Amino acid sequence: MSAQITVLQAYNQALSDAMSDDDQVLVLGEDIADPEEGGVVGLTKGLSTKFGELRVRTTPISEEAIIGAAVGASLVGFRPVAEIMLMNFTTVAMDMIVNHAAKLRYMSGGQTHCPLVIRTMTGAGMSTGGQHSDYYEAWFAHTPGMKVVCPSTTEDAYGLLRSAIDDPDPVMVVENMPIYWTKGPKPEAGHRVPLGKANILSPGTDITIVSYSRTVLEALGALQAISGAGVSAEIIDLRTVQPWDQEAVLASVEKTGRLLIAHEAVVPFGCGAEIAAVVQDQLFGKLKAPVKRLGASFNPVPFSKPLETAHMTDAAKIAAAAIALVKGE
Amino acid sequence: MSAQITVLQAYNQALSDAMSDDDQVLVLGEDIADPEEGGVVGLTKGLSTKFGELRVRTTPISEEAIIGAAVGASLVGFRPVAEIMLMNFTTVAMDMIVNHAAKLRYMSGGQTHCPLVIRTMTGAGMSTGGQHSDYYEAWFAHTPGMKVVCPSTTEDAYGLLRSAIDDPDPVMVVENMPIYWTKGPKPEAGHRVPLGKANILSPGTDITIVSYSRTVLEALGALQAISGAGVSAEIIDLRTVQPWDQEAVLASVEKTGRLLIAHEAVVPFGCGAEIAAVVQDQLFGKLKAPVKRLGASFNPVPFSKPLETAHMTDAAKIAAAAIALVKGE
Amino acid sequence: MSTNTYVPDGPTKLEMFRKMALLKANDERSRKVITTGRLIMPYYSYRGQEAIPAAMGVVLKDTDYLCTIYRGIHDMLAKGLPLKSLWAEIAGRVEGTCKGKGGPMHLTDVEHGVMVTTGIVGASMPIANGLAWASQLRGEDRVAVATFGDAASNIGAFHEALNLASVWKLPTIFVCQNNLWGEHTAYEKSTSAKRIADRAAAYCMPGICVDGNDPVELYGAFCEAVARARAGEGPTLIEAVTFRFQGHVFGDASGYIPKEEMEAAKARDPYPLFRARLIAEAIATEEELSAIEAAHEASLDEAVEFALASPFPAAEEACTDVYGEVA
Amino acid sequence: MSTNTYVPDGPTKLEMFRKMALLKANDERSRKVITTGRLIMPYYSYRGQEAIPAAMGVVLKDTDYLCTIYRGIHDMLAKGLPLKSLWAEIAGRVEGTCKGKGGPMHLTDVEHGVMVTTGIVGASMPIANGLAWASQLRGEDRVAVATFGDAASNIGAFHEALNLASVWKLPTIFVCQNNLWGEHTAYEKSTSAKRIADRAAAYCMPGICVDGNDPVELYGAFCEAVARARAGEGPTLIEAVTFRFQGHVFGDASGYIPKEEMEAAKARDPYPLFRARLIAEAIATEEELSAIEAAHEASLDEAVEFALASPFPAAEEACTDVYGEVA
Ligand SMILES: Cc1ncc(C[n+]2csc(CCOP(=O)(O)OP(=O)(O)O)c2C)c(N)n1
Ligand SMILES: Cc1ncc(C[n+]2csc(CCOP(=O)(O)OP(=O)(O)O)c2C)c(N)n1
Ligand SMILES: [Mg+2]
Ligand SMILES: [Mg+2]
Repeated sequence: MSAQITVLQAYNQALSDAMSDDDQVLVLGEDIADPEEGGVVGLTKGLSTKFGELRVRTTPISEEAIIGAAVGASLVGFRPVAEIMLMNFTTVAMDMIVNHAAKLRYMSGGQTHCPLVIRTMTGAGMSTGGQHSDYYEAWFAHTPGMKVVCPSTTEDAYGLLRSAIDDPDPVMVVENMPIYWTKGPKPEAGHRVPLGKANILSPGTDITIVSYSRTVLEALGALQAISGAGVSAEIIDLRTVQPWDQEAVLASVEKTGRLLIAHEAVVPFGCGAEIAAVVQDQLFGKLKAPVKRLGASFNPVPFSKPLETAHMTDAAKIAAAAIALVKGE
Repeated sequence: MSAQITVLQAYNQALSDAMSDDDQVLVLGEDIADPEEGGVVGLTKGLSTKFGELRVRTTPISEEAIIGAAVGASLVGFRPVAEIMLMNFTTVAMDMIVNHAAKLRYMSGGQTHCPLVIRTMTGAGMSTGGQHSDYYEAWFAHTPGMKVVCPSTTEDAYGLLRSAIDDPDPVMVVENMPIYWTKGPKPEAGHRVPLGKANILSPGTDITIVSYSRTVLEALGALQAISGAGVSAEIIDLRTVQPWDQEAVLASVEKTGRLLIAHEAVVPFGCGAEIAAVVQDQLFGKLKAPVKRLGASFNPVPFSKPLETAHMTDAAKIAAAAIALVKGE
Repeated sequence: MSTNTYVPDGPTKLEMFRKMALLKANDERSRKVITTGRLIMPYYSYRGQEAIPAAMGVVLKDTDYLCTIYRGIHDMLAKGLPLKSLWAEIAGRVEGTCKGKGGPMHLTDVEHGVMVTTGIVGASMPIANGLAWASQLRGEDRVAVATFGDAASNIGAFHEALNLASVWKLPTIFVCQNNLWGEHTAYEKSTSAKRIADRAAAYCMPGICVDGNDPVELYGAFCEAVARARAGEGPTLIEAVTFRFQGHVFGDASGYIPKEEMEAAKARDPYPLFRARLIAEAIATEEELSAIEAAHEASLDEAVEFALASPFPAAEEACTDVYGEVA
Repeated sequence: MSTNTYVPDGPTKLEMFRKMALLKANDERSRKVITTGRLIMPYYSYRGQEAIPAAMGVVLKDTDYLCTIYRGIHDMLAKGLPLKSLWAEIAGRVEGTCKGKGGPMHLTDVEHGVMVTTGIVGASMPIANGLAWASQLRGEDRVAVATFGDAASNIGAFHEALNLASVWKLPTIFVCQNNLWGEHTAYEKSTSAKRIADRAAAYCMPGICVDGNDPVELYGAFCEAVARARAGEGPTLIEAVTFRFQGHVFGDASGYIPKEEMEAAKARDPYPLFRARLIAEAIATEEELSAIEAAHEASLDEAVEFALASPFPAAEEACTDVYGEVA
């Protein structure tokens, strides 16, 4: 077996390699330098020691100032990677993200652009309650000028973050916190995963299951139950939510005739809606069943463990929905 | 013809009547009191003179503080109506809206709740450029705990705002600025339009056109061209986007077999996606054509007039799309 | 500073001690129960900061409002949140004050004026203004207290809230518990003001800096601020300088805090100091104080047992309390 | 204040006048052209505030960065934005500096360091910090200026930006053009500080309050702040007290401003005062100044004509410049 590292280490390695390869890459955020132990989960550990505290800079708790600094530096050629510790805290930096980072290329008529990355972690399952685990990727996917990626493996964590840093426009990297400590193959140095390209994880013929972020692992976890029921599922890790890989999804659903979309965000007005809307349009008359969506129940994330579990999308729910869709229940 | 007033006057009247009927209703926002001429468009004119500057309170330019004050007062029984002047400025108050107003009922286990209203205006067509006319209703519709209404007429402006003020939970009222000066029937005092109930504006048999806010007027404007092409369109004003009236939409589409959704927000990951996703699911096998969506092109709102026009959803585009959908082009 | 104006009498001092003892015992018990694995939650220890809410608690009334933060269980207990409601909540049980939905970062207890607990840095302040506005509108003399940390004074919400409170002359009291660290980051690295209290001047608001480990000084500051607020004279910013003896969150060994700094801080632990002072001032005997401590331990035994015996909510409860009934 | 350290010489004063004259003429022309219906745009007149950017303009270099706001065309012109690029932009034409996509609230002109123009109150400041950080990282002596209004000093972004600039010792200069009104709201009703410059103390940053109608005082303040920034000594907050002679936006008759206040302000109109001063100080003759004014009018004739003759962008342009090419 090849060398294994955690998803967290993959992100760290990607930042370190990007900073080595290009001295215009910067990292900023709360607690991220080494005197602060490289962040609350140690994801940026070692960077400031290697690259100095001017390039790897701990900030005050001022998310607007953080993204503002990233925007400003990016306008003149730097490639800042700003950390917004948790996705719920993007709510205090929305103006800088949506009205500025995403729009400056357009509003300047292409004179400037913002090659910056916003890394943020989130995800339910750790009993952190209502303000620490939301998935808001649909907001940013709805924002012209933004790109959004949601890695689920060590190789994608590395490869998508590297591509995000290379990208000439603002990219939000949504990191799932509960899978930081999951291990996987150590990515090769310099590995890239192109933005907008999905990954077909398991080929199948009866149903396509599209997912991203941690929910991909739940979908994989559902595979055995699904095939046990005699159903052959094709599992697609979307990897990038904006722009998403329509070609790959359409090709798969054209083949299977059925689509289940599963994500961690709440269902209504979530990213699954866009995928469903496009697929029903493009494959009208070719579907064997309606496109179905799975996601968290429509409520804030509850604290109490049984409620949090009930709220979340898991392998069992995915298996049940996939089997029902194929068996026509 | 019955008495006519503008949409702007309808909002003003609703606030005035609500404040007369219930002394727990408060109004706050930038420039809104009478020494400040009742707001930049005079929408709140007369209120502070009638109800005093303690209940109708001009604020500093501090949107987090504005929504925070509304949240706090609402927790103990007041019904604050907070104005965020333009929808783009909700970006600096997102934390208060999303993490607090929308969640406090849930997180407190029902001990408290936030009966507050957020009024905000927006809409392209007035050459205000990239940061003054966005539609973000999809963000809030994706937020459990929030309700979102988008009036398009004098009666709905009045009736939805009154219902929003009555409602026990946070409601965002998205006001279209370009139609403020459009006239319509003067609503009866005390008129209510229930949240979540759509309005069928013109019955038809070939296609259902679902819309809300200013785009409804464009849909109505498209009617003649549509019927001129021999197509019978049923036009539905959704009025409330969260919760939206699935029953009415499904009943209509079940009858017509075709659905076109038109809104002013950009298409990808917009509210049209949710409606399309639900309809293709609930009416699988009953549709004569794929559900189609129309909205602004996927870019920030441009300043230059011809670009702004090209960007927007108008009657001509709606007519063309509706006819094409029915005629099968 | 005019702390001389308000001097606590013996019974008040004893009451402050009683609160401090409760808070300290509760913190220690929390960490112990987490260590045994019987509670799973993010826990933000307030050990070292007990004097601040203890003084606040004796000055405020039940009807006054409190908005606090993730590191705020000491504030809530001092304000009157019952131990059993607290423990059942942090155990995620139906008998918790929020039926288990809120958890340790989102406790509410309307009965005792604990209105909001937030996990978002800075968010306690704008909401407290709204409660203060309500009080002002109703002509009541209730005050609204927002507590927050030193690093929170760098976020926009702090600025907007203090400015609004000042121009609206709200009865809001902003209580900064300056423990000199924000997560892993030292004060100087994130905060440009020498003193948080200095920032009050930017809002033409009185700013009081007090020793956050001295209940007597704190009492004076709270009395002064509360009197001003109740008299309709507007808000006050209180900076209480203290220290956080544990990591930011349970499990964090605070390796980033220099050893000497931590040791020096612990040498000024407000609890043994105030305990000794009460005995020296003959306000209470060693036995009396030990009895208080023992009583708290007994209440904690009871609360923990109660909490862990309380049932978990049914799965369907996940989807309720999202919206209310429309009349 | 140490404005004595930096005193403009005659040619510098004349250059400031030249800029003021350009700005004033441009404002008057803008309103005139809008009145004729040949331009449709939201227009935020800066009439009365010309001295501030005029002084800034002679102190800054082309390579310095500027982040300004909707009411910022004076700032941009003073920084070097060519009239033709401006006028074609506000007319929404392809030859506009942003190809017509930005419009009057979102001009950029990288060549002259006009990096960002924002319509969001407060947003110029955090971005200017990023440009200043870039300068610091590259060891350049460029400074970044953020301009904003008095009422903008009440929004969170102001606070976060000033704090960050201070702890990072950035070469950012925060220039508050205090025209005493924010839209329809008077200063005192929204701003709790007596002086905006007082707020600098909250960040241990120098705060300079100057007469925003006096180019000479302004020159001193800018020189001082720029020198400090170039020397790596960190940011400065400059408050320039001035007035807005027109409504908030074109079409607003500013009925909410007391007549006497407006009249008193107009009596201190910086333009005729500075003009008279140059003549009194024998720096220029009436004829020379008139010639400057006439030249500006001629340039404006040309720019307006150029703009209105420039084609509108093709409809397809609406969808370009959203994303760049991925390498
Ligand atoms: C807006 C926001 N940003 C970041 C965080 C993450 N965070 C939680 S506590 C904390 C440190 C706060 O420090 P301080 O205000 O001094 O309070 P203390 O924890 O020391 O009591 C941070 C950065 C957050 N909760 N909210
Ligand atoms: C975040 C935000 N809130 C509100 C507005 C609406 N608005 C535009 S200008 C303005 C007044 C600003 O006043 P000031 O900062 O004094 O600048 P001035 O216009 O006087 O130059 C307001 C409230 C906005 N653009 N952005
Ligand atoms: Mg702290
Ligand atoms: Mg102003």
